[in-house]
Amino acid sequence: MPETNIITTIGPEHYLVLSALLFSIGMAGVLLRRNLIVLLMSIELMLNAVNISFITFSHYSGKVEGQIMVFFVMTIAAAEAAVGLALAVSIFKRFKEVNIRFFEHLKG
Amino acid sequence: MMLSALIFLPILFAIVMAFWPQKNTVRHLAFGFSIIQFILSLGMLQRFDASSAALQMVEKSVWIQRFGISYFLGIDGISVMLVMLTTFLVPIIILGSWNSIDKQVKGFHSALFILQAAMLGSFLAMDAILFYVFWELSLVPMYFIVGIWGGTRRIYATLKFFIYTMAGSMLMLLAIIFLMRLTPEVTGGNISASILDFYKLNIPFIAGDFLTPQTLLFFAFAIAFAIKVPIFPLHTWLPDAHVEAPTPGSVVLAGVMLKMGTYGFLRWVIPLFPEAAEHFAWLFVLVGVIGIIYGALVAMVQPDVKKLVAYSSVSHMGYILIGLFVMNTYGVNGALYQMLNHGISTGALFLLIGMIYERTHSREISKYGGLAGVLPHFTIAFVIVTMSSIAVPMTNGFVGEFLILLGSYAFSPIVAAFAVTGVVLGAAYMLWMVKRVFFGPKGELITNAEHDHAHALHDLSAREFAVLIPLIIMIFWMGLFPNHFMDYSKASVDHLVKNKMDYSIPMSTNTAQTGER
Amino acid sequence: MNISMADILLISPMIALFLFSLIPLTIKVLRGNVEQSPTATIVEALIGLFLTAGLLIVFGGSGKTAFNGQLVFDGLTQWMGLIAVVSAGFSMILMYENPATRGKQFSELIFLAMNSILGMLILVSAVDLITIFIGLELMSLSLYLMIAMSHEQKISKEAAIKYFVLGSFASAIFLYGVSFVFGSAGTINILDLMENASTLIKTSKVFLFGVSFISLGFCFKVSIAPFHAWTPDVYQGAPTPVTSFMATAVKTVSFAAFLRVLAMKPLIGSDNLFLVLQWFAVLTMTIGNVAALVQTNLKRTIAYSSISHSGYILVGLITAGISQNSVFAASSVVFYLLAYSLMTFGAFAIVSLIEKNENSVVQTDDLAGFAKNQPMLALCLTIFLLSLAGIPPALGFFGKFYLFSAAVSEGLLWLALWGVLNSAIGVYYYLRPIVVMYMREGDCDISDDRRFGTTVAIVTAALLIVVLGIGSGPLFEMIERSLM
Amino acid sequence: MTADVFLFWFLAFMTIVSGLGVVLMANPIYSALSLAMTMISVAAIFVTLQAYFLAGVQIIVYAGAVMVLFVMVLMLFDLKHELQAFTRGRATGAIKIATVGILSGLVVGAVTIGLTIGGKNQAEVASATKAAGIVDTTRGLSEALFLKNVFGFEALGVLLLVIAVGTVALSRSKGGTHARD
Amino acid sequence: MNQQALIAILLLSPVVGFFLNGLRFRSKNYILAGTIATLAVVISFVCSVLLFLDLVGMPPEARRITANFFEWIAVDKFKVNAGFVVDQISSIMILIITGVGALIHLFSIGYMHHDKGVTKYFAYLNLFIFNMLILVLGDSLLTMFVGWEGVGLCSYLLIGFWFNDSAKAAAGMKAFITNRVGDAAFIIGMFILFMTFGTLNIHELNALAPTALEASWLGAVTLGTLMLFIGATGKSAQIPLYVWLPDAMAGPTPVSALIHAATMVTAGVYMIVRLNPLFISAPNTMMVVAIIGAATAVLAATIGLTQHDIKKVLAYSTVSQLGYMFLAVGVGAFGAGMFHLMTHAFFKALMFLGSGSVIHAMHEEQDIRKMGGLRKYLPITHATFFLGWLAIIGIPPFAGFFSKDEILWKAYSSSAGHILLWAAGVIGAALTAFYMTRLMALTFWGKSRVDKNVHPHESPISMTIPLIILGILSVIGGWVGIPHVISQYLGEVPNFWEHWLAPVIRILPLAPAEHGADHEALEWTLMSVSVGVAAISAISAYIMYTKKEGSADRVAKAFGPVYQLVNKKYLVDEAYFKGLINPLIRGSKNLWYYVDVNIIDKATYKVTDIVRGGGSFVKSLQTGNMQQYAMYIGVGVVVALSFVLMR
Repeated sequence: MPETNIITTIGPEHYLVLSALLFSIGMAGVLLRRNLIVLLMSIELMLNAVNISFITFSHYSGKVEGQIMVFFVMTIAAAEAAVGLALAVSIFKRFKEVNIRFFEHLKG
Repeated sequence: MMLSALIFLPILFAIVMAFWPQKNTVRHLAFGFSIIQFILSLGMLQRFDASSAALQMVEKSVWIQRFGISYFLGIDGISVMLVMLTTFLVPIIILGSWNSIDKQVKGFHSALFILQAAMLGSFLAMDAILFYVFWELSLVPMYFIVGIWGGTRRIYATLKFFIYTMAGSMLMLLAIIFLMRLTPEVTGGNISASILDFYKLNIPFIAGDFLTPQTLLFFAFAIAFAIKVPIFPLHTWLPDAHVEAPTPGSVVLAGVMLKMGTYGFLRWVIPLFPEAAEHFAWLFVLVGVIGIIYGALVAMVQPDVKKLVAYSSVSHMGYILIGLFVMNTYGVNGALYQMLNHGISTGALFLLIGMIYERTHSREISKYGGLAGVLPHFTIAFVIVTMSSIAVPMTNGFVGEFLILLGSYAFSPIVAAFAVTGVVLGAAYMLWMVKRVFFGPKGELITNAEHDHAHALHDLSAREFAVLIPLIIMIFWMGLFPNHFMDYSKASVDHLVKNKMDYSIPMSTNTAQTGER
Repeated sequence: MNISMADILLISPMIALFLFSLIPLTIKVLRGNVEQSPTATIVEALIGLFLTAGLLIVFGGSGKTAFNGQLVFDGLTQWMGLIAVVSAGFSMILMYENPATRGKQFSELIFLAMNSILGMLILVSAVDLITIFIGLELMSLSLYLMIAMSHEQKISKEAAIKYFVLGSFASAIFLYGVSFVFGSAGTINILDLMENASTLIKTSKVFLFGVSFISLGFCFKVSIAPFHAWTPDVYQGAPTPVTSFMATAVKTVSFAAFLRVLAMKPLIGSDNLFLVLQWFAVLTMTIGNVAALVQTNLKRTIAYSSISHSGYILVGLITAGISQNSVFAASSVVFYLLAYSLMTFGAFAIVSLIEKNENSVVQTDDLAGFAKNQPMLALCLTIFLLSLAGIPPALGFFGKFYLFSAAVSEGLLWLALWGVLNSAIGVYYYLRPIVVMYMREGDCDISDDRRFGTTVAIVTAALLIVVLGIGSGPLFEMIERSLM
Repeated sequence: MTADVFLFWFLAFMTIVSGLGVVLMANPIYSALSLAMTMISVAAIFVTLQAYFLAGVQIIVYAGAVMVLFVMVLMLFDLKHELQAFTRGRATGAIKIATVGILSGLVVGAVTIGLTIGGKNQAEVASATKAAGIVDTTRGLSEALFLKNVFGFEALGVLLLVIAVGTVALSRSKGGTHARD
Repeated sequence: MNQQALIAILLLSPVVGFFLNGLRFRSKNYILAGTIATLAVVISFVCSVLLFLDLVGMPPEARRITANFFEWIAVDKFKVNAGFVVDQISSIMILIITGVGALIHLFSIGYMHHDKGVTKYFAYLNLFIFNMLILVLGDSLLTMFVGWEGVGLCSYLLIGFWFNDSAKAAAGMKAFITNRVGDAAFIIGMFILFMTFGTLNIHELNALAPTALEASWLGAVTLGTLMLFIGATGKSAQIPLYVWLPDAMAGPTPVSALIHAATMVTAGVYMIVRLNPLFISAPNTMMVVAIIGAATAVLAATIGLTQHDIKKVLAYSTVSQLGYMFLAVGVGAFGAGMFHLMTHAFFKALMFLGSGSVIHAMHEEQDIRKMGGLRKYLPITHATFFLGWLAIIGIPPFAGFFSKDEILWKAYSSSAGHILLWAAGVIGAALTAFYMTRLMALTFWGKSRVDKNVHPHESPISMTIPLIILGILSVIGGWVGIPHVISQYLGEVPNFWEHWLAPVIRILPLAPAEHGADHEALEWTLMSVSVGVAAISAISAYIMYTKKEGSADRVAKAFGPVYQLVNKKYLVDEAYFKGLINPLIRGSKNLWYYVDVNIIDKATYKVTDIVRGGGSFVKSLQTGNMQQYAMYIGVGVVVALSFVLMR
């Protein structure tokens, strides 16, 4: 195999690194943001990273199942978002606040 | 079926007791049940063939086939007298606690019967897991007996008791599992938890190397039993448990439960790990000696009568430990005999202390004094039991203690020289206590009681006589005619001692002898 | 590729469950959004569960696969499914009688619960990573909603949101792992993966990572330290019946799926992953036990205890993962889960009985006097706690015995050693409620409401613990045979 | 540098930047907009990977439905400003960032040195890419979805129903807003 | 009657008496109780006499009656029977025990009639007789040990008979515990012998005893016999374990007479005599025995000089006389030891009973400084006491003279003897004469110092009869063993004593140097020296305490600190307390406090604390912040992955 230039030759690694970076960004969001809604968004970011990974593998291995999985993941992500937001709403109704700093009654 | 009946009858009794409708006849019922149980055990004794070292009245049926665990009961010389001791003490305990247990009477007697079943089970089980089940099960009723009917610091004491014992036995469970894993070598492929298969195991042992299987397994078992015995320095749960336990609890604890530990050494540890036992015998003899002296010294300065007796148990159990680990016929016979003696005499002491506590509601030695003038019968009983406890000849204590010391002398004269100090110290702490409690001018409690008619001190009642007289008879019977009792165990002990390295209990397959049908 | 009748029959338990879950809701809709009597709802639901269980018994253990090998119905499915259905059914009885769950939206709650069970059934039968994921999500999402629907005013919402956020976070990690496994191995069917997992794990870092991510995702679900942190908070905050639901059924099926993944023996090639899991097991046992020691809230204590039990079970899973013949270890895990579910259910059920209203908090010290007022229930709680502590002859002891036997036979002596040492620590906090109940003066009692169902469930569980404990041999053999 | 190479780098850049935007923007609305941007970028990446159907679904479901939900909820809360957008605490912050950094490093390392695709190693993969050609994705997808993965599909249906019922029930739930009686 | 049955009756008769009285111990009917008890002992005495006569009827070498009742302990090779043997030695002992015992029982009826616990008292006395009989009859060391401990127990009970007095109860306890120290050594001695010879049967042991002397200190026989001797020092109140005996005077006076003078305390001597072949094989032990005996004889006598309590004087006198006996057996004069044992039993019992009579008359007053001139009030007591006095100071032909002279002669002439031992004996004799005369003088003679409220009166007849009988025995008791030097002038009166004991006693050869012709002259010389010294000493005491009032005090002042030291019994008790008992108690308290409470329990708590600390730590990690939790997950993932990667 000839020497390949990592800038000019785009391979699966590139996509996977991209996915990894996006996943990490999402994770950082979950770890660092205090707003509940933004937290949920960060989770969506992570799921998107997963999707990129699936599609990449699907493409490079020529297996269509990867796309099915992405389809499922998207559906579930949507459902999660719905549940998450519903919870956020009910929490907001209760605490008048979506900063997770205020949900620390259960501890110890 | 005899042995099963011995174990399961009390459980049945406990259930009946729990649902017995009449409150005021519970005690009578319990007493009747315990007498039935005692008579049953006498029947067992009558069928027991003392001349054989074999397991008798064997009952064996599959319990958990997958692990080779069986419902395997048997009795031999090592356990027969302990079984008798258990069934003998329970009626006495029930009678002795007639007035002292006044709340949740049904619950108490149920717990007592379950405890009896568990104790008998541990003496009769010849399957490691079955043994473990009974061993652990015995903790639960005791835990409740101390925790519910105990003194002011009962919760602390009962938790300490439970957790100490539990912590030890957990290691034993692991060791049992490990041993079971080894059994296919000797059974031809099947896993087994039967003690007979365990005995066949040849567990590798290298003297210098601590991390050999036999050494580790030996200690896993030994620590479990050592805590129960208890041997120095694992003894601190005992004084607390004894002091806080109600009288019947103390009696069972001292009388039978501690024996489960020494019995465990004799049944499981020494025959299973003979090389390790021999190699580390010095260690156990050493802690035994320390226990004797330490227990006696600490007992001497206790301000509380019950605690004093508790520490005296530590001292006495030190003797038994020495007797077991010198591993000669004198020591082991003596130890086995001393187990019975300790059960009788310490049990009686606790009963007596209970009786006096019922009257004065104090166990502080310094508050007593001059009791002999007020309660002469009580005093006589107490002094007799004291003499048994300090091993005056013609009482039971002497025979056991003498044989143990003889065995220890055969093991090493130095050990005997140190152990014999217990003879002096034992007399010192007991007589000093007797002097302070019974003799001298009348103490605070006595004078108070004399001024207060409501709390006047009455001498022993008929019931209390009935409690004490069997014990006192036993004290002298066992002291004067030890052969009547020792003959049952000699064959087994000889077998054990002579075949130290290659021990296996023969199992009498003669059904006529087992008395199964 | 066509769907045959056989496939439908195999999933008939799920279908039945789904259909029955619709009944109360449909009735409610038909009655114009008016709740029918909760009794009717629970009866319908329980009938559905019975039917499901029956169908599971009939069709569950055949060993057949359905839907192109996405689902498998073998002994593990059957046993874990049954444990889940039974313990979930018990928990639903609690829901019926607990003030925090009974009431206006009971039929919705039951609908969610039954669909959560549906998710569980999918989870235990799935052999396809993505189907596992779907089952997991169906189960979890219903659960988040169930927790949030509590009538309790303050902490249940917090519990729900915590569970939700962390659960989604873990799901993402799990999915990431699935994508790696898919990418590196080209398949996500566990049965296919089993064939070349041991070579792949050596050659492909991505596959290794994928397996690790998946394992860690499961670790979250079954609350293995350090992924356990949600457990005490959520268990405490959720309404007690839901906690019981989570602690028993959910944990059981999560372990079932975890077991399936580990049973493909990915660990054989990677000693380190195996070592990491061992350390996690040790950490879990320790954290669960020592933290439970300092708790005052009864629910939280049991929650921590459940964490430590996860640690014990993980020992079994590891054993199953590394042993040549994983059936023994797997059976011990199933057995332990059975025992664990019964005991934990019982403990939570008692808590549920004691709760006076939806906001009441039960501290351990509040139990004082319980034995005097409710001797029967106190005895049952004692049995549960002693069984949790591993005192023979209760079921919990035999669970531990089988588990540690398996571990010892595979040379995992140190894990077993650690396990037994932890059990000794555990004894302390299991005894504390007993101490308080029996040995302290107080006036703890159950609330005056009718609590018949719960009581029956508790007594049944207690009896099962004792009876199955003594008769554990045949039961274990049965499990082992069916897992062969 | 060919067009698709440029496109990849551009889209990668867009994805990362907008992704960072989600996390770093203090105002949640901006975060939401960044998220929409990310999703569109990801959809475009799908296109470069010839997953056209999913690219469409991505736009519709994510950028459409989900984002609308997010924005709606944000507007419902009417959060003007946020006092503390990020967690405080140096030690935990450092650990968190380090965790994320190491994790990404580990994964990047793994995909660059130990990659196999479909059970084949990298060299095989590189050659396989050319051989694979373009699959008729939509048809293949539908077959895979409705025949092979029908169970999952149905299960998702159930899931969606559950979510629908559950969220409605939750929003109607009285608990947590006022006492029951 | 069959001899075994006789032995059984001999043993059981006191037991029956014990139960008859013991079961109705609260009865105050002293006549009934006393009659039962005395009859029981009299029956035993009759049996003893019959047995003795049987023995006499046997040929000298076969004088041995055994009775095996049952097998007591039998474990492996260790077999001990409840077996009893009546032979030359034990037959004398049982005669003394039952004979003197019966007299003392009789005396007690009168002495104890006013006591509330009289029935209990007689029960104890009978129990004592029973145990003492077991001690002397036991055919093995272990059987002997049964009685050995049994008499200790009875002694404990009787010393502490008036238990309401704390000091008396303490005295009983002290006696028992001190005895236990000896008993512990005794047990070890038994082990050594059993391990060496494989038996504890006395007859077999004696037969197996090596004929060669054992020179090594660590030889089995030497060690074994030394241990037994330590046991004997406990029971027979020798240095260093003699301290309990003076305190034992807290018991009723007849008890002191019976137990602490006539019978129990001589058990040690008896034991050594029984085992004489064994002891002879161990010359080192013999030397120790002799030295301890001599030292005790002198030491106790010096203390006796300064005591004011009539019973204390007698007690120290007993210790001193026991020292003589040990001196005798230590130099190999076993016959002499036994002889002195018997005569001492007579005159010391007499003197104790006499003192009892005095105390009884003085209404429980025991301080001799408050007596004086009692001769006219208590004529019989005085007369009998006088005979005892003559016997003890060794005036011929009273009993004490013969036995003491025999001992002194053997101490000098035996191969195991030494002139220093003889000298110690003579000093002891002089001191004995002095303090006994002092006692007589202060009690019976001189001016009356009796308190005016006290009206002394002679005791009733039940008390005086035993006094008279014992008085007679004190006179004639020595005539059975008149030494050859004297008897050759009395018409060759045979020495019954030596003939009787000869078959069972191994005799050390005389020192070779003493085989000369001046043997007889030397014996006469030594005899006259000791008698002379005793006489001078007695006369000086007489003068000092009756004629020259106050001279005693001047002497005491002259000796100053030495007097104080002796008066305070050389501070031995205090030293024991300071050096042994108090440190032991203090140490035990520390042991309890530091080891049990502070080390073991603390260690347990430490473990608990560590576990709880771990719990609190985990608790503190559980902050409630879900991002913290997410961080744990992240960290977990990172750690796991890093670890996995590093394979």
